[in-house]
Amino acid sequence: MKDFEPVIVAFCCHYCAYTAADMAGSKRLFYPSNVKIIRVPCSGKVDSLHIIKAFEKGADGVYVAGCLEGDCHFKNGNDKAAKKVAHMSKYLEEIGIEPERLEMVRMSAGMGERFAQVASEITDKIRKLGPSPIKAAAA
Amino acid sequence: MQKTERSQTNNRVLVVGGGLGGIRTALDLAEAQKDVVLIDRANNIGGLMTQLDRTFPTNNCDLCTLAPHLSESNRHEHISLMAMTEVQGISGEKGNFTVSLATRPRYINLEKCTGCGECLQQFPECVSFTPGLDHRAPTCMRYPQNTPQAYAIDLSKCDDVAGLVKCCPAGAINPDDLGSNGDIACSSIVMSPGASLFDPSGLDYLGYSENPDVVTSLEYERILSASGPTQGRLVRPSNGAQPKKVAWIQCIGSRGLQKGAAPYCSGACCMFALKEAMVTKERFQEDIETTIFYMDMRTFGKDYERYYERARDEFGVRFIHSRPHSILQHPGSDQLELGYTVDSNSSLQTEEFDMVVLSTGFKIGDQAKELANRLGLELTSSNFPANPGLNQVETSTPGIYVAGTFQGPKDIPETMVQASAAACMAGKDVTPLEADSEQEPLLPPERNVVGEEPKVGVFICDCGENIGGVINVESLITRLEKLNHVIVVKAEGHGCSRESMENIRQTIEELGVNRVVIGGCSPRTHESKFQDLIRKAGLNKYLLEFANIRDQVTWVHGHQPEQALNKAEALIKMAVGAVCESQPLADHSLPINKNVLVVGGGVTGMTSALELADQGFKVYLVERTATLGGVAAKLYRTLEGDDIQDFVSNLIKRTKDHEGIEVITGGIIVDHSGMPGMFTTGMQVGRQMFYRQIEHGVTILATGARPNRPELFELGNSKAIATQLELQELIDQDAARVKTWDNVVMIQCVGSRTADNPNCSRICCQNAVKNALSIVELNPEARVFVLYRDMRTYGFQEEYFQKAREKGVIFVRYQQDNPPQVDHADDQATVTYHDPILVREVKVSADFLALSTGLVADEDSSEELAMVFKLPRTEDGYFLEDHIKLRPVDLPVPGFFVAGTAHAPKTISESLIQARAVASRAMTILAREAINLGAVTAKVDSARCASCLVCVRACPFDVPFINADGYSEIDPAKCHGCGMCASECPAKAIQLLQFEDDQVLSKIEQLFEKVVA
Amino acid sequence: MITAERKPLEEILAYIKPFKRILLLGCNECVTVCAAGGRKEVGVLASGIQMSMLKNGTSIEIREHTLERQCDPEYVEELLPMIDSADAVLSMACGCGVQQLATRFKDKPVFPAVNTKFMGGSDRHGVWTERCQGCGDCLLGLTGGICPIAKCAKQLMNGPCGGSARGVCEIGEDVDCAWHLIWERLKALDLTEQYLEIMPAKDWRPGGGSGPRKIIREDLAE
Amino acid sequence: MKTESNLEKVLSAGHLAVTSECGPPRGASAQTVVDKAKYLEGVVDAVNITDNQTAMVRMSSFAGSVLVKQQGMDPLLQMVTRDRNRLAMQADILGAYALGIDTMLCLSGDHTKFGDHAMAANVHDIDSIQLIQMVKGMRDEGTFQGGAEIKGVIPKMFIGAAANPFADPFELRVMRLAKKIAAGADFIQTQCIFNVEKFERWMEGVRKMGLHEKCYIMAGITPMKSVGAAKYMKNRVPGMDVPQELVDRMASVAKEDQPEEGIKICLETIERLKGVEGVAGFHIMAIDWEEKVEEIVKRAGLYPRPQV
Repeated sequence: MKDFEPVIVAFCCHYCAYTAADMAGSKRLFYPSNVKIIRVPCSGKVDSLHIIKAFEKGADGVYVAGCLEGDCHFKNGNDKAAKKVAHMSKYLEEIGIEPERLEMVRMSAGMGERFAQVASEITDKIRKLGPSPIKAAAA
Repeated sequence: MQKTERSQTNNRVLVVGGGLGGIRTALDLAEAQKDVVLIDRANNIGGLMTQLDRTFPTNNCDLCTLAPHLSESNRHEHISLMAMTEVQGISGEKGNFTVSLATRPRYINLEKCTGCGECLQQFPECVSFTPGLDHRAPTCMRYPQNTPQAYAIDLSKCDDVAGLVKCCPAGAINPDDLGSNGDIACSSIVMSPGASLFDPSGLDYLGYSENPDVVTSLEYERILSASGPTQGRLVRPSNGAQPKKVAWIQCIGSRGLQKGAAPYCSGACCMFALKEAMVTKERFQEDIETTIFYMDMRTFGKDYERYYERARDEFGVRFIHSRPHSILQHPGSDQLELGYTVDSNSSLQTEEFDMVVLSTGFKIGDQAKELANRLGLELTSSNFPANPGLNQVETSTPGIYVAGTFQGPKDIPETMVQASAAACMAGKDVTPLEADSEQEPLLPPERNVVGEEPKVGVFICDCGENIGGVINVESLITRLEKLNHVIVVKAEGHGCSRESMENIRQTIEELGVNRVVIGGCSPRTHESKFQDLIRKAGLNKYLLEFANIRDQVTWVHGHQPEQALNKAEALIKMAVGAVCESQPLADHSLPINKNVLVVGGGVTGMTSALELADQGFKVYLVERTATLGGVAAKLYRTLEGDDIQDFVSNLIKRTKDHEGIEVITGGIIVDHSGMPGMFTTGMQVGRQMFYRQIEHGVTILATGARPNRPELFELGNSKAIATQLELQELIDQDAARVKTWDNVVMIQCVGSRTADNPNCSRICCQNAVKNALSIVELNPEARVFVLYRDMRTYGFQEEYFQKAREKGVIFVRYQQDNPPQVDHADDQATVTYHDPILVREVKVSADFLALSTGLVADEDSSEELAMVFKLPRTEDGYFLEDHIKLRPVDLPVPGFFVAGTAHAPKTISESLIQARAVASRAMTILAREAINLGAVTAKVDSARCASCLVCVRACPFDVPFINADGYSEIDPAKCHGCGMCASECPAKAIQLLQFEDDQVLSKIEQLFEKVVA
Repeated sequence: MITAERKPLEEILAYIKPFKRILLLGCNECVTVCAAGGRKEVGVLASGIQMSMLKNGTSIEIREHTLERQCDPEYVEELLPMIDSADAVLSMACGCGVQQLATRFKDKPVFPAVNTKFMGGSDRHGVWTERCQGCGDCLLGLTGGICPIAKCAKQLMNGPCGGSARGVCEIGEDVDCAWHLIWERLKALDLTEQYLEIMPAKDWRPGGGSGPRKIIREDLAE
Repeated sequence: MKTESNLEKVLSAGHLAVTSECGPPRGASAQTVVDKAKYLEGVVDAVNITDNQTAMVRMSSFAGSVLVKQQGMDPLLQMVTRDRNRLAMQADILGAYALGIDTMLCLSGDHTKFGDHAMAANVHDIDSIQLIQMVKGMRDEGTFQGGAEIKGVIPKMFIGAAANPFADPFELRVMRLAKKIAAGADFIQTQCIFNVEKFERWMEGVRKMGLHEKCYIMAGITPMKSVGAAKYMKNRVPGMDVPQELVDRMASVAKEDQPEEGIKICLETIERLKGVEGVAGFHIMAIDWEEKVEEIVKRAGLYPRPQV
C-alpha cells in the first residue's frame, strides 16, 4: 500500500498537549498532517466509548495526550486516561485490531518539539502497520 | 518624541514590574474592580519565572500554571498593560501621584500584530531576543503564552527596513515608531520590579568566567528546560557531553561569604538547588551523581524540610557541609576539581566534577536602585527599600508599596503573598468602580434557537499569509459549501480585526445563522473574543466551535499544501458536526453576600478584619477563647526590635472599636453550609453555648498554631530549663535575673525536624539569635552557646546572626543522631555536646538552658474546622492551600482563605503580610455582584443514573453526591469541569456541557464520513 | 449486589454468528454498578461486535437498549415494540436477567454476554470482592460480621488452618485470611470467648441444591 | 483406654511415642507401599498414611493403610475433609475399622490450588474440627453425624489432629488446639518444628491451659536433606517457620556433608524437646527420605520401641 495515508485521532488535553500543539505551530515545526486533534478539557474526559467509536468509524490510529505525571490540572485525569487506554488496548486485541494502534502519550504545554515528534512517530508507526483492519474490511 | 497625556483621573494604581508578583497585584486589584496600569521594562511580562524549568516543591513545569495568569492579565478590562516602559520621575503624594513614564519604541503596532512570526522567519537578526543562556535562542517569544502576544523589533540591527516592513502580512511593522513619554496620575504605586542575581564573574577562584562548565543556577535551569537552548537535553556547555557528576555550591553572593557578596541570606537558593538536583536525579537516575556543598540547609518553608529529606533519602542527593574554596581545571583535563575542607578534618579534600552550579543569590541591581532613588525611597545598606515598621510592604513614602524580591530576597509563594498584600494596601487609596456603570454596551436578547434546524455559518480567516499563504481559502470554501446544515461559508481576512468581526456579526444577523464555526487560530487565545462576538449578534455564546487551522494546520504543514487543505477541511467539518449538536448554555452565577467571617482573633485575624472593614465590608471575627491577641500577646519584641505588646494592644483596641467588625469571643464553629458567595456558618457562643448563625460570602481562617512544648531535654524539670518563649518573657520582665547569668545554652530544633514533627518551625533560629543578642546586651560578659543543626536565619535575619557572632555568641553545630545531653539540678543545667571543630565532647554548666521548641499545628481547632469546612490539611495538621506556589493563601474550597500560622509557622510580620494578602484575595470575590462559574460543568440525567457512586469516587474534587432522591447530583458551583465523571459513568447518565458525547462523537463521525458510509 | 464480567468477545461472537439482527440489552442495576453491562458497556460491546463482524467480512445489525432492571417482568415488557425486529437477544445482565428474557420471549434465542460472578461489594473504585455465598443460614452474628463461608478458601468454620501467615491466606498474597480478620474483630469487640465455642457441622440445605430456592411472603404473594 | 490402638497403648504407658509417615504412590503398585513401610518396621509405633497429600492424586489412604496393616504394622489413617462429604467419610471410617484400622488423623487438607487438580471443587462439607467431632460421636455415642444409631460394631478410632504452632495469628494457635481437644482429639501431631523457641512458647501456652494433660502432643520433626530443601521449606511451604540461622548452618557445610548436618539438627531438636513438659512423642516426617528414620530413631535414643 504505497499511497496509504493513515487517519489518526489525537484526543488532546487543553492544558498540555493542545497547547503544545499550538506551540509546535508557533515554532513552525513540521509534522505529518495525518493527526487530527480533538480538544478535551482533560485527558481524563476521554471516554472508552469515544476511543472505540473512533476505530469503528475508521481511524487507523488513536492516541490520548495528557499532562506529564503529577501535572494534571485536575489531580489525576492523566493517570486515569492511561489506565483507560491500557484497558481498551486489550479490547482492541480481542477484536483483532493491533493494540499498538492505540497509545497514551504525555507532555507539558511547553513541549512543542515533543508534540511534533510524537505526531511524526505515531504516524510512521501506523503507516508501517497499514490501514486499520476495520477500514480495510469495509473498503 | 510624542508627548501624550495618558489620563486625567488618578483613581488607579500603578504597578511597576510585570513579573509574577506584579501580575498578581494587578489581577487582585482588577478583580476588586480597581483600575491598574501595569508597566514593565521588558518586551513582554512574566519576569524571572518564565525562565524556570520546574519549580519546587511540586517539581512541576510552571509554564502551564503561569500561563493562565499571563493571558488573564492581558484580557482584564481594568488593566492597561504597557511593556517596554519605565518610570522617569514622580511627584505628588499618596492619593495623588503624577508619574512620568517613557516607553521605548517596539516598531510593531500591537493592534495589528497577530504574533505570526513572519518577521522572525525572514529577518531573525532584527527581532530582538530575550537573553537566555544561548544567543541563538529560538525566538524572543519565550513561550507560547507570551503577553503581549507580539514580537519586538530591534531596528538598530536591521539593514533592510523596507523589506522588514513588507514582510509583515498584517502591516504591523512601523519603523517610524518613536516610542512615547507621558504622565500618568495615580493614587498609589506598587513597586515589584524584582531583583537581579549576583554575578559571580568577579570571583576568580570559582572560574566562572573562564570555564563554561561552571554555570549559575539559573543557567543550569535553562539547560534543563524543555523550552531552553538545548531543548531540555542536559549537556556540558564545554563539550556537549552528558555530565556524570554535578556539584552545587550554595551561598554564592549571599551571607557575606565572598568579595562583593550581600550580607543577607537569599532565602530561596537552598530549595532551588535541591530542586535542580532532584530533577537531575529524576531524569538520569543512577547515571548521574549530584552533590550539594552547603553551609546551612535552609529549608524553612512549608513542608520544605520534607522536600529536603526526599532529596537526600529518596533521590540520593549527596550533601557536604562545606564551603569549597576553589574550582580548578588542570591542563589537559576536562574535569573540574573542587577543593574543600570538612568539619572533622582540617586537611584539604578534592573531588572532580563535570559541572559545577553556583547557587547565586539575589541582589538589587543598579537599575532597580536607580528606580528607587527616582521615587525617593529610603534604602537600606543593601539597597532594599527600608520599611518603617512591622508592615513589610510599606516604604518610607506613604502610598508607595513594595512586593517581591525588590522588597527582600524570597521565593515565589512569598512573592505571591506580598503581591496580594501590596494590592490590599494600594487598593485602599483608590475607590472601586461601579461594576456596571461603564460596562459593555447593552447586548441584544439571546435568540431562542432550540428546536430550529442548525443553520451553520462558517467563517474562515486567512490570517494574512499565515493561513492563506499555505492553502487556497477559496477552494476550501467551495468544498465546505456543500456540507449539511451549512448555510454560509465566508473568507474573512483577519477574522479578529474590528472590520471582520463586524462583517461576521452582520452575516449572522442577516442570514439567521444559529451556529457558528470559526476556522482560524487557536481557541485558547481567541475563543472568548468570538464568543463575545456571537453574543453581540444575539446568539448564545456556546453555539460556537473553533477549527484551529492555523497553529495546527498551516503553520505545521506548510510543506504539504494539499494535505494542509485536506486537513483544514476535515477540522472544519468536525467543528460543523460538533456545533450542530451544541445547545445554548447558561453561565452559572451566584449573588455574593458581602460579609466576611474571620476565624481566629490573633494578630493575623485582627489585621485581616481591619483591612476588610476599612474597605467597607462587614466582618465577623470569631475567636474561640475569651480574649483577642493569640500567641502574639505573649511576645515582647521582634528581632528588629519592634514593641509587640504595644502593637497588639493597639490592634485589639482598633478591632473592638471598629464599627464594621463584630467580635465574637468564646465562639466555636459547629456547622457550615452553602457555596462561595453565600455561606452559612453556625457557632456556639459563650459559656451558655448559645447557638447562632452567620451568613457570609468568604471565610478567612487565621486560627494560628500552638507553641510546642515537648518533654525533651528535661523541660519542666528545672527552673533553669525553659522554652525560648519563656526566656523572652524573662528578658523583658526580669532583666535583673538575666543579668546574673554567666553561661546560657540554647538548643535548636527541639521537637522540630524530628520523626514526630518532621518540618522546620521556621521561627526558632531568629528567636534564638534575638534572645542571645538581648542577653549579651544585658550582660556583655555572658557566654551564650547556641547548639544548632542548621542556622536558618533567612533573608535579612542573617545580618542579626552575624551580629550575634560578632558579639561573641558561640554557635555550635550538632548532628541529629548525636544530640546534646542535659543533666539538671534545680537551678543549673549541665549540657554536654560534641564539638565538631574540636572533635570532642564539651561540657557546659549553664545558668539557663533555653529550648527552641517552635510551633505545632493546633490539632484541636484545625482538625475540627477542617471537618466542618471540608478542608484538607497537611500531614502535620496545617491547612493545605490550593496551589503551594501560585495560590498560597487560597484554600482549595473556593471562598476560603488561610493566613498566619494556621498556614505554617511564621514570624509576626510574615503573618501580617498574609493577613493583608487574604484581605486582598477576599476582595476579589467581594467586589463582584455575582460569581460567574462558566458553563463547562457536568450534568446528571437522573432518569439514567444508577446511583452507582462511580462519579462520587471518580471526581478529584469530591463534588458529586447521592441526593435525597437517590440520584447523583453535581453542584455546578463546585464542579471544576474536568469531565472525569462523565467519562467513567457506566450508565452514560452524565454529560459534560460543551464537551458532550454527541459533540465528540459527531466530530469523529464527520472526520470519517467517507470511510464508513 | 450481583457482580459480572464481560465474556470474551470470541465466545459472544460464536453465539450470535447465525443471526443478522441483534438486540443488545443492558441492565441499569447491578451490572451497571460493577461496570459490566450498563449503557456504556453496551456501547463498547456493540462497537466491538460491529468491528469483529466487519473484519470477518460479515455484518450485523445491532440495536442497543438498556432496561432499568432485567430481572423483573414489568421492565422486560418494555421490549415488546422492538423484540420482533431482532433475531436474537444478547443480554449484558446477570443470569437472572437473561433467564427473565428467555422466560418471557419463548421463541427468541437469548444469550448471555457476561459471566455472572458473585454477590459482593466494592472495596474501592474499580475493585469488587465476594462477600456472601447465600448459604441461607447466616452465621455472621457468630463470626464478628465476617463470613468464613464466603471468605475462607476452605470454608473453615472453627478457625484458621495452618497456612495462615501475616494475615494472608496460603492461597495467595491478595487473599486475606478470613479467620485472621474474624479474630482481630472478635478481639476488638472483646468477644474472643466466642471463638472457643465449636461451631457444629453446617446444615447446607438452606443454601440450595434442591431446585431454585423460593421466598414467599404470604401477605404479599397473590 | 478408649481404643485398641497400639499408639494409644504406647502413649498411655507413658513412653515417648514415635510415628512416621508413608506417602502412597501415584500409581496402583502395592509393592511400593510395602517397600516404603518396611523401612519403618519396628522403628515406629504407627505409620501415617497420607490422604492425597498436597492435593495431588495418590493411592487412597484407606487402601495404603490396609496394605500396611497386612504387613503386620500399625497404620494411621489420615483423612482430609477436602475431597469427600460427610457420607463418604463416615463410610470409609466404617470400612477401615472393619479391616483393622483403629487410629486416624483428622485434617482439612491442602487447598486444591496447590495440587495437580487445581480445577477440582473443594468439598469442605465439614471442617477438621467437625470431623473430629464426628469421629468421636461415632465412637463414644455410637451414632452417625446425622443422628442415626450405628448398627452392630461401632468404629473405635484413636483420634488424632494436627496443629501448627507457627502459623498466624500466633495467639490463636493454643486456643485452636483447645478447640480440637474439646472436639475430641486424643493426640496431636504438630507441624515440623525448626523454630524450637517459638514451639516452646506455644507449649507454654498449652501447659497454661492444661491441654497437655488432656491430650498427647507429638512434636513434628523433619530432617533437612540439603540447604536447598531448607530454603524451599523456609520460603515456599505455607505455615513453615525455618529460622535463617538453620539455613545458614546448612549452607556453612560442604554439599556432601549437608545430609548429615540436617540429621544432626534434627537430633538436637529431639533432644531439646524431650525436656519440654507436655511433649509426648515425636512424629518424624522424612519426606522422600524414609530410609533415614531408623537411623534417627536409633541415634535419638528412642530405640527399641516398647512392646505394650
